[in-house]
Amino acid sequence: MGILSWTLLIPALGAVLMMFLPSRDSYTEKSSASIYGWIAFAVSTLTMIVSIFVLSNFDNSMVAYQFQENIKWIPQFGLNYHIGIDGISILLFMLTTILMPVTVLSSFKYIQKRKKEYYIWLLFLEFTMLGAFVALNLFIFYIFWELMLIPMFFLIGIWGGTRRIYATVKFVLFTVVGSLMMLAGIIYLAILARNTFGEFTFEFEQLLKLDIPVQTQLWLFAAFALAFAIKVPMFPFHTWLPDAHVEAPTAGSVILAGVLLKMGCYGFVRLGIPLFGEAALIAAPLMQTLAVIGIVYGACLALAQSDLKKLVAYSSISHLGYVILGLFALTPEAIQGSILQMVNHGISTGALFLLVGMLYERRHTREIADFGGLAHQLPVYATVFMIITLSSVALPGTNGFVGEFLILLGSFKAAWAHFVMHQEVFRLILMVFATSGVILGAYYMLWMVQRVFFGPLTNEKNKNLKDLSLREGLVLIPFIIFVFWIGLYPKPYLSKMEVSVNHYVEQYQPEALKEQLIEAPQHTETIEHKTEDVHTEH
Amino acid sequence: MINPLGDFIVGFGGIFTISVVLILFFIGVATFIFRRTLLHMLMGVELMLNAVNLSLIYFSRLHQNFDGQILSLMIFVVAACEVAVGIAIIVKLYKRTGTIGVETYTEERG
Amino acid sequence: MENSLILFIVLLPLVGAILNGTVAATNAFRKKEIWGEKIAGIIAFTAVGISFLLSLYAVFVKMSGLEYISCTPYEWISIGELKVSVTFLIDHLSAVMLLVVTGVSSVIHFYSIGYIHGDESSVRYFSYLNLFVFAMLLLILGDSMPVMFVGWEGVGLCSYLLIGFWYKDDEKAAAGKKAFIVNRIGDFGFLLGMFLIFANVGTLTISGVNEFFHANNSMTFFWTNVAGICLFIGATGKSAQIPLYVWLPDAMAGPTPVSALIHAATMVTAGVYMVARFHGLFLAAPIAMNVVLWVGAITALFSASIALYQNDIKKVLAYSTVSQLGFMFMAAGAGAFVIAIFHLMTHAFFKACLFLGSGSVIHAMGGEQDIRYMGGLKQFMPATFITFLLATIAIAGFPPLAGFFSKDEILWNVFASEHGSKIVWFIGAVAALFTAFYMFRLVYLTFYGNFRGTREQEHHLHESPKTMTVPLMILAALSVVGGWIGIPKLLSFGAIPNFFHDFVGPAVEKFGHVHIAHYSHAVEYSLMALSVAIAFAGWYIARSMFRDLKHKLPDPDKYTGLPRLLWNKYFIDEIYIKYIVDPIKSLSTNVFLNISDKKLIDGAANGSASGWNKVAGIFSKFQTGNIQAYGFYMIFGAAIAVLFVLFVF
Amino acid sequence: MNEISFNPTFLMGEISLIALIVILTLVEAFQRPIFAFFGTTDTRELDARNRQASRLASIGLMFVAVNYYIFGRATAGEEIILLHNSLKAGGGMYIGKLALMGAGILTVLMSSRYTLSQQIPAMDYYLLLCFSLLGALTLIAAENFLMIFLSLEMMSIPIYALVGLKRLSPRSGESAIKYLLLGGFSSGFLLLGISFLYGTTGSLVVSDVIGRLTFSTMDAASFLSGLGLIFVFIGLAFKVSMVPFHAWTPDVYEGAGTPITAFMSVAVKLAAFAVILKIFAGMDSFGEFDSVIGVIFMFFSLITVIYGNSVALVQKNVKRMLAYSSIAHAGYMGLALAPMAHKIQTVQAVLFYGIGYIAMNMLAFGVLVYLTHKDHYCETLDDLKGIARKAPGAAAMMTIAMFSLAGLPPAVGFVGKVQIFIQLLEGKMYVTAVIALLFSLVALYFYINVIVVMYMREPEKEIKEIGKQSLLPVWLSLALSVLVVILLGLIPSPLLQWSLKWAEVLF
Amino acid sequence: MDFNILMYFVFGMVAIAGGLVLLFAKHPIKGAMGLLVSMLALAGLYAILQAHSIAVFQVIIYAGAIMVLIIYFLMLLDIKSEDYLKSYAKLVWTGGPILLLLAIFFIYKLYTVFKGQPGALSDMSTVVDPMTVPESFGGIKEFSTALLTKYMFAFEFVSTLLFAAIVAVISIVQLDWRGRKND
Repeated sequence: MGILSWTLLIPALGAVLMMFLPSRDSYTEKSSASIYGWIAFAVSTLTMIVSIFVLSNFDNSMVAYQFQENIKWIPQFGLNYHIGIDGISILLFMLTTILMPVTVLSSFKYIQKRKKEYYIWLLFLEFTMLGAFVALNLFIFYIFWELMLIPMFFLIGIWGGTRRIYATVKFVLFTVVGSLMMLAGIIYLAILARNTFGEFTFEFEQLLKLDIPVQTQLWLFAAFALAFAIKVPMFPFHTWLPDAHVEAPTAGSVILAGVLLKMGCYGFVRLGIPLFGEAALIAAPLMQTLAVIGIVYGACLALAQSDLKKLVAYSSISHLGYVILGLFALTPEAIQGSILQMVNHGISTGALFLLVGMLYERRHTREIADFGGLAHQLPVYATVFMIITLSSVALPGTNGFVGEFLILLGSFKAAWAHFVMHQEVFRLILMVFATSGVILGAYYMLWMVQRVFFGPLTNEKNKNLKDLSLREGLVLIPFIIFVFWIGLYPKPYLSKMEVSVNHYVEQYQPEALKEQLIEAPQHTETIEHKTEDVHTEH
Repeated sequence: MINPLGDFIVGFGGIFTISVVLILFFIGVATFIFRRTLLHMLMGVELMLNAVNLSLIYFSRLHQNFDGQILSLMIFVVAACEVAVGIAIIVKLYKRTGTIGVETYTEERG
Repeated sequence: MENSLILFIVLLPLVGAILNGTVAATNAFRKKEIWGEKIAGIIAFTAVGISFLLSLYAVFVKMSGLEYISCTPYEWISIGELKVSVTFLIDHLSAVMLLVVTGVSSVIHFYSIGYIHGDESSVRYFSYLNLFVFAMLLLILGDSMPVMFVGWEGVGLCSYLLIGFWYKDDEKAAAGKKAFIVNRIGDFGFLLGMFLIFANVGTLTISGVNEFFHANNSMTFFWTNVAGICLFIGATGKSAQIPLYVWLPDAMAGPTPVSALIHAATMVTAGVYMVARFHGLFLAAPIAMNVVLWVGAITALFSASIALYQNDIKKVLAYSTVSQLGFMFMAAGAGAFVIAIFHLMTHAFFKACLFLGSGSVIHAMGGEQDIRYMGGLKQFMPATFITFLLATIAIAGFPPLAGFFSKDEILWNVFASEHGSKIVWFIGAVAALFTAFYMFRLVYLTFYGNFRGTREQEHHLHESPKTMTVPLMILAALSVVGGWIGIPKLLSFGAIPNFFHDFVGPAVEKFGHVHIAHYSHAVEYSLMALSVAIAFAGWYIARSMFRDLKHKLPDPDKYTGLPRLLWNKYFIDEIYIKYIVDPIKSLSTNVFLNISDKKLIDGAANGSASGWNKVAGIFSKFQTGNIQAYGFYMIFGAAIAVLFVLFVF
Repeated sequence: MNEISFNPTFLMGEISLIALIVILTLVEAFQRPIFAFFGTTDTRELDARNRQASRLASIGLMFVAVNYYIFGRATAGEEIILLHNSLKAGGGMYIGKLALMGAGILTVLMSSRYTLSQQIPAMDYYLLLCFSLLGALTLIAAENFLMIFLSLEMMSIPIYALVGLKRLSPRSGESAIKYLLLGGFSSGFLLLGISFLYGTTGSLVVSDVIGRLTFSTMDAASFLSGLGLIFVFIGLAFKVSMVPFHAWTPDVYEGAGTPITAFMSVAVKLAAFAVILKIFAGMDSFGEFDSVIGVIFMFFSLITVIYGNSVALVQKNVKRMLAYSSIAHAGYMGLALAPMAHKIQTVQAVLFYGIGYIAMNMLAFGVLVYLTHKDHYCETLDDLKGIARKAPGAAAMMTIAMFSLAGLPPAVGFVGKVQIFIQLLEGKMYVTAVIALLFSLVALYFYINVIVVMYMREPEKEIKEIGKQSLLPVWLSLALSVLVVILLGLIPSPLLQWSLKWAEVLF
Repeated sequence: MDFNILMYFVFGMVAIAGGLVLLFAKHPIKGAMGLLVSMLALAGLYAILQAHSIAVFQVIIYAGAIMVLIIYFLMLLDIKSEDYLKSYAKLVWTGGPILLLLAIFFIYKLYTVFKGQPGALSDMSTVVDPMTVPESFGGIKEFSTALLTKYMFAFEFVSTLLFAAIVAVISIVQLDWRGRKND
């Protein structure tokens, strides 16, 4: 069994083993038995260590999937346990494994009841998420995709806030609407594959060879896109997200924002565009429009929130709008930016949820109005919050900027190429609106910061709050490190995916756009030379 | 041997028979649906089965094999079994509630 | 041209910032000081000071004879054709900025040590201040647009942090936020411009861009101008031009040294610097140039007119800054980038001096900023008075102080340049008149006459400590002599070389040259005389009105007509809030949240769920429990099935 | 395919089952005298006798299954027609019979607890169960309409009584009479259909009938045989409870003892579906009539899916909810036939689904049985509130069952559903597929509602301890079914192959 | 007209009439009598159709045993004339017309189809000449032979079924349905 399988297996085994541990904490009463927490932490850390081996053995220069494992599973359906990883998925994969110990650690205090179950679900969730990122078989992907719901369903439903049941059921139902359509699409693809190759197959690489008529592609793309769009979530399928986030326990929110939402984007980049290239191109303006609406709309809604977590949740909608915008631009800059932005969003929004959760643990409220002037009382907390906020508003130098910048730049490039080709102004206008998101983003985040941290400390209850503890600090340090690391030196991240993305763009970029874009580099090279000349010493 | 009825049986008699079958069947159905006692309903079922028997025996005659007749014999037996079990249940129910009106037994609904 | 020296220049302030920042956070956390304001101040000042010295070394020693020196520590982003390396480049343009920034910064850092004395968060303050210098240096030295943008936003951030430095005051926090957001609006333009340029040019290095537009501009005329205007929107944000100037007056909520450093001397001039930096592009975009010119002119007049009626000492200076920035843009718009930069530099000197002076005054007044309650301060704080007065004379444009040379040249260039305009010249002249007037009004109201404040304030009046006055003196001196490096040939009759022009000129005229229309020297001289006259006129009116203030200044709330309009700053803030901010908020809450999100989308989702539940309820009514009904359903079903068959026949 | 008169190895399942019936009868008959002879009186107590009977029945049934497993395996290779076209045996039918026996064993296992707590006369109960199982076994093997009819009645008549056997509930009698009357009513339709088919083809053998039906010219014979097919469909649709022939289902499920409900919902459904497949999905197409049959299947299956899933939404009683869910599942299975592709894969899909459905539904009902004891009658959602606290294992199994029923991976329900949709999409019935998918979303809502209730709601009243009485067999049944649900979800290949073989037999 | 043919019609009509009595008679005993008449008439039809043994069984088993069972229990239950005997289910106002229309349409369709194809039934037949039939057809001997050879298994099976029914009846009769407390 390969190393990749081990990364899946360790959390799964951990969850199973924990199931057989004696249940030490009684069902409702608070108890300090956190042995489960430490076990979960150990397991997830082990996973992380193994995944770091994956990372260190990852060959940046290879286009093909690496660490492939291919075992026949259900031959009747052409269903193979086929996993592997490439530049597009490795970052998200790593994000998951790294986020997991952190979230486990962050739950120690928050979770006071039914601890064993909680950590079992958390580990199980890790298993499913990792599975979805490495799956190279559509069916496997779908299985993991659906499985992911179950732990999340329980995490929100049992350990959530007051309206947790509404939120969790809504979450499940919304997600399943899409995934059912995707299932239909997947099956249809397999049938097409059978008609073409003579046997059922769900292998990506086989399915990519299919020659699907455009009309069919559009339908299939719609089915897949619905699933992904709900998961992302894109406007107008986003309303489950705020509810789920608000009600979820902190760790749930972190995972939800950090990884689960990425699943939708990942779906687009891994499946939606490659499988239905032409349809994706036709739908690209629509998807980009929805993405831009999401950017602006999410930001506006975030502006209107009075609950911290909701605000962060809506900001997620806005941020993920950028990701989608970039993916459908189909330029290397934009796609790399999008993938990086997924990671960034996982880091910054994950950290924001953690921070809000920490505040909630202290005050048991998340109403912005209940706070004010916290900066004085919680200086370190405020500092960390500020750093993460800035990352969230994409301040240059933080991770958020690199992602957003690349996305916007790449998308604009594509939009410009379209403009030059067809005199199509629409995409340019879209880009203007998309870029305006940076204003609104700053507005709601900073306004929130102002209301929470600045001003006089008036509320009596806030006067005895304690600043971050060591454990909380440890939880947050990785986030801060990543914020600046990616912000200042993103090259290690970008280089991981460079080859893959270039190959990807090479394949799926429309010919016309490609021609339009190829002109530019040659053109710039001359410029480059000239500037070199200019620079010479006098 | 020539059967004098041959012509009639495969001609109008056949259509007549099928009509009788259908009419009896529908009467059975109507009894089942419209009469308000459990026993009437049971009898309605019997009438339906009888109608089927006629059909089977007619076709058995038409094809001149015994399959239909034997099936109809089996229907007799099954009908007997059903009636026996049915009446047992009805009697039990009657003993509990004192009525065989079908509307009594609508506690389970929704 | 690798030169890791530059790296030190840039990184030293960062190191200081991180050092102080960590300590500040720890201090606040442990409620116990590792080190206090003294050490923090020294660290901060040392970092910037060394940086300044290194800059001097780099500019005058390392760069002598070279067109530029640069240093590329690493490649930041590299995707396909997009290659953004972190390259610091000191050419003759950025050298000026570098010196101004590090120089003025060191002075102000020094001043801050005295100013911030006693504040509990002083360590944090120095950390921010250093961070600002770092960001500013990135902005100046970055050789590619993204790196420049890092600095561009970084200074915005620091401005935000420093304006809201006393965050416990809600208004100050709000002012900080406002600054950041308005800056963001500008950045939005900058970003768009950057994208547009990249999509066409394929590179983001500044020299590459300039070269492109200079040499083989394949962009259409229209889009070239659009790109220019986009970049200029960025500049209006950062440099507080119409329509994005509104943040700057509010930014005066910050500590005064901050106002001096960020909101007068350095950050706000970034826009001008940027326009100068992209002169290749702007020269190729005449309409954009015209926009720059006109916006600059209108801003200059507009904010000068507002400044006429302001009573807050810092607000007056703030509007004055806006106005002066307008002058710089006028110059830039007229194609006289050298002059713009020249004015930038001189303005940095005298405006920093003015601000620091006002800081000194405020310090003495115990926080009072309203000039109606000042007066007669000159006997209490002579050093401050003299330096303030010198700077005022400089800004008013009296020869031979720094302001005269730069402002006069601006007006001349606007008058004569092919991109210029006579009307703009006139506007500029009026603005200059206003400038002289309100500056002297400020001086007279503050330093002359009798003290109008409370007894208690009077009792506390004192000259500021040395740490504050020494920087004032330095800056005042610079305000006086700073202009002499750029004396126009015309004035010195060619005797003295125009150092500044010679130094900066090649850098900003590399990609095109703006033609100055040929007028006779007489015209030039007379215009010069006119501008001197204007300065005198301003001074005279102010003197006559405010020299010996007998009566109380009228209550601003009772103003009517034009004064009311000016006192209320043309109601621009109110208009913005009422027609832009409020609609967005109410749109978000009332339409997006309550209607579209809750009612439409969620309503549709929940409604279809509950609706279907109702349908299911109706369905379940069919399950009556009656056997006969069930039998009937079967018949009904059978009928349907049979009808399918019967209709075949 | 051989046609031989009689070969006991091919009927080993049925024969050993009859032997078990005989043994059980004898034990019941001579029990009292024997015990009286030894002077013990304890055994006359219902509890002790119940326990004894259930032990006997479960062990006996296991023996039957093992016996068939061993001997039947030899017959899996070939398929033959026995007893003058009465029965078909061998081939993949092996797996079908084993599945039914499995359902029987699970029922018997979980009954032990139930008969005790509900004071059901156990020996009669198990005897009837065995009879019904026998009927189900012969039903899937039946090769002519006579045997189909007889087996169907053999399967149903004991169930009529079994439904009424719940001593403590008067509703039980109501359910019984409902089921009996409507069952007779539907038999009428079935027989009318059979008689028409017989009339047009002159044979009762299914393959002959299907082979002789010609719809190429729409003449009187086609008319009659078309009606015949429809009526046969109606008769069978009643058994598998497709809307609108479903109406008995919830009422009867509610009134019957939970193990019986479980048995009914799976064994009857699978066996009846086997017959539907045999008649309608065979290799011989009905020519022009195919489209009509297809439309009928599509129409009824679709309204079944819609109705079942919708009404289940508003149920408070879990058994009723599962009844509606079982209606809906019948709809899904029926949908696979809508394209009328006459492909072996269609049959395979339905059979796989049916067998998987056995496991998952047995699991769901098993949990209800597990939670039901003398003082706590577990039927409604309120009864399940917070049950995860007292019985975490049972709650977990219920969760698995619900997810499987909802068709979430990796449980067997998912694989089944995928196959159904493969059939639908291959038949180019896109709209139908989408509607069916949407309603499986509706289904998800009420399935997860059960989980929500179990895990996330607080109980209204203190839940009493789960009684220890006869827990082991119930545990065994739960463990078996959960194992099957998960294993078939993860490794469905063997069952896929077997159901393919069975499908071959059905043709 | 042949007497047999006449009787065929008569028996058919009587069977229908008996059915109608069942449907309309107020008292169940009357209805049962109607059903009995119908069954006897059917027996006559069977006899004319040469299913002699079945005709006999019809009289013995159906009319004799089953109907007697039903009537016996009708008597046993001692049903007073109650509401539900006199009126019909409410469903009749909607169901009645639908059922009637369906039946009429059905039979009308039947006639039109068969009218369009006069020889349909003889075409349907699997024998060479359906008009002729051996005299021995339907005799007890041939019938028994078929039953005990070809349908031997069914015969045995149905005996098991009877056994099952006996068990079922016994188990039900032993029951007592007590009210549950929370019912």
